[in-house]
Amino acid sequence: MSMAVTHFNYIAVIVLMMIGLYVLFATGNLIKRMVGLALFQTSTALFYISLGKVSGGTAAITIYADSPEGRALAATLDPAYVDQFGINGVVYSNPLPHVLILTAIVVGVATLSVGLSIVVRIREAYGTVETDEIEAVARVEAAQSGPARSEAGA
Amino acid sequence: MILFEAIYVAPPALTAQAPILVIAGPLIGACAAVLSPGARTAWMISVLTAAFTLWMSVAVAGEVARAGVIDYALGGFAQPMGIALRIDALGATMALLIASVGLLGALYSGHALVSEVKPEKHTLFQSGYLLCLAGFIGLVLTGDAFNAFVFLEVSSIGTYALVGVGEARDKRALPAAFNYLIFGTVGATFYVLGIGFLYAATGTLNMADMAMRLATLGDNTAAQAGLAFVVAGLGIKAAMFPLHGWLPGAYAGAPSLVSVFLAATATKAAIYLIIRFVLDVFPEGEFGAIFLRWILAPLAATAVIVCSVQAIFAKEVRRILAFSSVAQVGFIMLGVSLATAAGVSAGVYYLIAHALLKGALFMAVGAFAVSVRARTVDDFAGIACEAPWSAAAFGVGAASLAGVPMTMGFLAKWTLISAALEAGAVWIAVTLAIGSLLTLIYVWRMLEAIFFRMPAAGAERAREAPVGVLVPLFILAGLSLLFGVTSTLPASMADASAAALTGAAP
Amino acid sequence: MNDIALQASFALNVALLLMLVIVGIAIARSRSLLASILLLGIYSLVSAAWLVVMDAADVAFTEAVVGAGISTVVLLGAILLVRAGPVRHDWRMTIPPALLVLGVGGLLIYAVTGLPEFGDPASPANAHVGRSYLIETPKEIGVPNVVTAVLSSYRGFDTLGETVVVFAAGIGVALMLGFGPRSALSPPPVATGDHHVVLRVTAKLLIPLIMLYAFYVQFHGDLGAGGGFQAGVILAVAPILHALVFGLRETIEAIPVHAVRSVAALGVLLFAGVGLVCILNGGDFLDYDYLFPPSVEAMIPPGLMGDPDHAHHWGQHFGIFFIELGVLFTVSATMVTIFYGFAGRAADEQEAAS
Amino acid sequence: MLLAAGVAGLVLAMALMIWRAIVGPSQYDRMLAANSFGTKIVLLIAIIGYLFGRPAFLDIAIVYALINFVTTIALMKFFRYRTLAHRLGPEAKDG
Amino acid sequence: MVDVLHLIGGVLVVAGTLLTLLGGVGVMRFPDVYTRIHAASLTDTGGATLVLIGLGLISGLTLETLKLGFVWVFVMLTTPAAANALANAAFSAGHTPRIGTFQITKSADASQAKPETPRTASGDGKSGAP
Repeated sequence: MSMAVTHFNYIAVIVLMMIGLYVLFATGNLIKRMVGLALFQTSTALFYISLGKVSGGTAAITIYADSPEGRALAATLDPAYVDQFGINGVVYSNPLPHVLILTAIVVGVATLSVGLSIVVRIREAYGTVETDEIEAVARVEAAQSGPARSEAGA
Repeated sequence: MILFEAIYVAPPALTAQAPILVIAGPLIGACAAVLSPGARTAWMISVLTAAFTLWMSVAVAGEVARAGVIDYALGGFAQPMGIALRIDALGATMALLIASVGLLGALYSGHALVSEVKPEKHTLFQSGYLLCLAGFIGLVLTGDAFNAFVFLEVSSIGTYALVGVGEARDKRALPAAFNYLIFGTVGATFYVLGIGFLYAATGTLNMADMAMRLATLGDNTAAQAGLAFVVAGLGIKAAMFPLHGWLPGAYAGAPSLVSVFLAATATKAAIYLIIRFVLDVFPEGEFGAIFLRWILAPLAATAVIVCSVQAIFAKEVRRILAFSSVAQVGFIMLGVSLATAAGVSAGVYYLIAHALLKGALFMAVGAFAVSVRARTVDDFAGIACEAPWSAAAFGVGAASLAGVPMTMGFLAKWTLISAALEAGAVWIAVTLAIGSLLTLIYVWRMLEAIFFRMPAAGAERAREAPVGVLVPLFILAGLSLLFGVTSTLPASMADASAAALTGAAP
Repeated sequence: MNDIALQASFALNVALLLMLVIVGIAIARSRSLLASILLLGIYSLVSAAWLVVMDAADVAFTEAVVGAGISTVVLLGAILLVRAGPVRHDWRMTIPPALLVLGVGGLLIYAVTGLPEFGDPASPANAHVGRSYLIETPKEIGVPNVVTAVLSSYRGFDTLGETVVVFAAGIGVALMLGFGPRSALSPPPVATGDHHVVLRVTAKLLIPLIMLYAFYVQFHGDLGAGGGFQAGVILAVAPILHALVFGLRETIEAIPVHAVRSVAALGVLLFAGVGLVCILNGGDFLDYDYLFPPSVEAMIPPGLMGDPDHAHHWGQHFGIFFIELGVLFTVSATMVTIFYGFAGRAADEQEAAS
Repeated sequence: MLLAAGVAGLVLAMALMIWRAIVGPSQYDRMLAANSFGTKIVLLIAIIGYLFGRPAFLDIAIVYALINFVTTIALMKFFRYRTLAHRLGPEAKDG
Repeated sequence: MVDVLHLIGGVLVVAGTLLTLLGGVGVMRFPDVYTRIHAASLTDTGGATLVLIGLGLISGLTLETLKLGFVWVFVMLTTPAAANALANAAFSAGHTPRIGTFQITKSADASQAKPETPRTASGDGKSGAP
């Protein structure tokens, strides 16, 4: 099969990452940039999850092969396949990427909230959240204030 | 390293658990700081915790000196199933360095914070500081690639806000903190992505296991790109040229305690992880060699030249120091990129030297700031008359940065250049020499203003900083001098680190 | 699973990923911040459905509570405080990022050519450590949900770090937004004009149900999808809903700011404390097999908790129980802290310059 | 088979909602689309659970049904009062 | 017997999804925000009811049925409340319902040309993020 089919997930995830990065760097609006950052982080999560999928697998919550659920799951998978890759008669997807991504999602929301709180403070200090306007304000103020210590007594 | 065995006595039961206590200690301290009733208590908790952390990291260093490598299985699970701390000489050295600066910073914060941060924020601030300390130490001790990401974030998330708190003094701290957050998070996400590819190629997250499996893997595009992403991501965190855009603003805007701690440890911890991946995890071979010689080394050389020049033209003292940091990261990476035992040892030695002297410089700038609002070089004119002790410490740090003989910086530059010549990399040696000359220029600019000019007429008078600030400042500056005279301790640690990484005899 | 399910799984995978790409592009093109946020919410919903298709039930759970819930509320709070106009696009600004993105994309494609094909059960990622967890968990941990077992036992140290990250975020938001005259303490006015009976009644009905459900997710986490983090966010949703409907001041009166911060710290302390207790009983940090001293373990009748052979599974069960409780405390308290920070901040009344 | 057809129908309906969310034209249309999208995801996850033989996924559907409400209230307050801190409704208690 | 229940359940699920799909078409085609809310909220609750009853028939009497019941309760509580809040917000922001102020033929034309709400309250900048 061609790569576009067998690696479809990875390619789609790459496109998402590129969109996220683009949003992050192509806009001067700080909140939009946080949105881009969130997109980028989420797409990394999707990449990990794609790595851990096993075809014909099921969620890694143990079920018994001789339960109705287990029988139904194993019914049309090739028995040899189940023997080779299953555990006690059931094929599971890989739990490790799930664990890692749980952590990464948490990190993502932590970053988002801290970043937004800084944005709010920037708005309070500068009156804007556009990068170029912030820079303009900073330039104007730097020109006005001059060297701090030498001017202080004058 | 033998030294530690001589000076250190602790109950063996505690020593056995020291690797985890050095991380868990500051974590618990951070919670206690949030629960504490007032600023004073929080500060005391901070100092006690940092002291405990230093004690434990000395224990770890002693144990590593004795046993070579410590493996500490968290949760009692065997590697690679469980997460393990894996501490070799380099990790122990880094932990010791970070814990030392952590304690000095905590001492320093007793007075310095009062003038910079509102008192009601102190409990949270100290808590964030301790989390940051725990994060960096965890980062250098862990043997698990994903766990390193978690600690990278533990150290970062709090730091972003800590940098932003500097807005009370200079509101440019806020955009700087935001930039830091964006770059830092992109860096961390690149790191995770790289780990993802390495995991896809090897099926493991344990660094030792990963190294073993990579060695048998042969050419694999996923693993190669994985390494590239890991190094790029950590390069952002380490402010490697050209990924250093966040650093000058962040260092210039942050409260001085945060500047001191970040300058001395943040980039260094990331460099540690780069060294770990490039030299330890990734197998020696064509790809690694090309990566070092054709990507890392030229970028580092560019950093040395370009950022030194930027430092020369910068106006504010903190920005000069920040650009200088980026240039010095270039020095370290040039040493590492030689990939010889001497080169790596020189790089690690330089890293230690730079951490100590840059910590001292930022602390001295903070000491001036206790009494006076000074930003630019002109503001610092003649400050030596008004605050002679702080200025003296600044002078020592600056001398070490410039590489004046009898300082640690001189030895660091010397070993670095001789390692480059020994490895036959003449262009690296030449770059290092040019970089040193450029360093001399911007250091001289600052020293000239501080020591040889009179304050501007009518300028606000500076006062000498209180003793609580001077003591940690003198310890840091004194270490630069002490190790400039007898460099056995840092040199032996650097050699042991290089030996652990390159497999050569120490 | 039958043939139709397999085909449906693949078709859904493709369809949902395409939806994600479309929504992603729409976010990139959108000029309105609010529209971006709404689309981000939809993005999160779609990705959660996709996660279910990928068998990542726990992750889908987390994405559900985080992406669709907390993130959206926090983003809304932020744009209320920021009051920005429409996002400006300057095409000249877009060329360098586009080049950067293309470079990164190229490197990623290069990397992907070396990956085993999607769903391969024999790929290194799925065959090495990942498979060992599936085999060992029933023997070593004795918990049906392998994700929970890995999360809280094998990689419990990661989870401690994750909890600390959340805690640090709470500290960061509190440092930024929790102080000064604009922070939560001045009383916000009452919304007048209509009674909102429908919302008030619904909220009154839902708040206890939400809390009940949070505890279900918490204590059911080792049997099915769920755990401390998800439960923590759900638990935090209850006060958030209360504040949204009955007023932030009323909520802060009931749950004071300092109490919330302390609970967050206590959660991390509980987690780390479990680790230290294991050390005191002679094990390594977070080795739950040593959670109880041998004298206590000797009293456990064999066969308790359905484990005839391994009395020490008892330690694992309780270790997981306690650390998940710590996670619950920290996460729920931190989420409330973050909400207090954003919702309690008084907005700047003057409009943005543009 | 029937469940698969149900999934297909839902995916189509979701696509229509995405279209509405992208096109707008007003923010209320987007909000409506997001909210209705949430309900459809609840149903999708519920059906997927049965289709793949793991009905335990229903827990996730329940969470969505709960969280969706909170988001919508937050949005509503966003539009009407420009703040999240207001108390909704009778002024009796303290004015 | 079980098969019959499964069949009926499946048919109900399909019927429910068709109803939501129909609602989706309504949301796409209707001229203003109120009619779209109407279309979406009614079909969502109706569709959800059918789907959940169908799934209940398939699962038989287990814990899952109880959970389905919970999902139903929550959907029935939240969707109408959310629709109410949404319409309330739109109305108080000055959106006038289209039917009544415009002739039906005219609005039909307008909706075919471009689904746009009245000038007073449309536009991203004004109503969305001032």
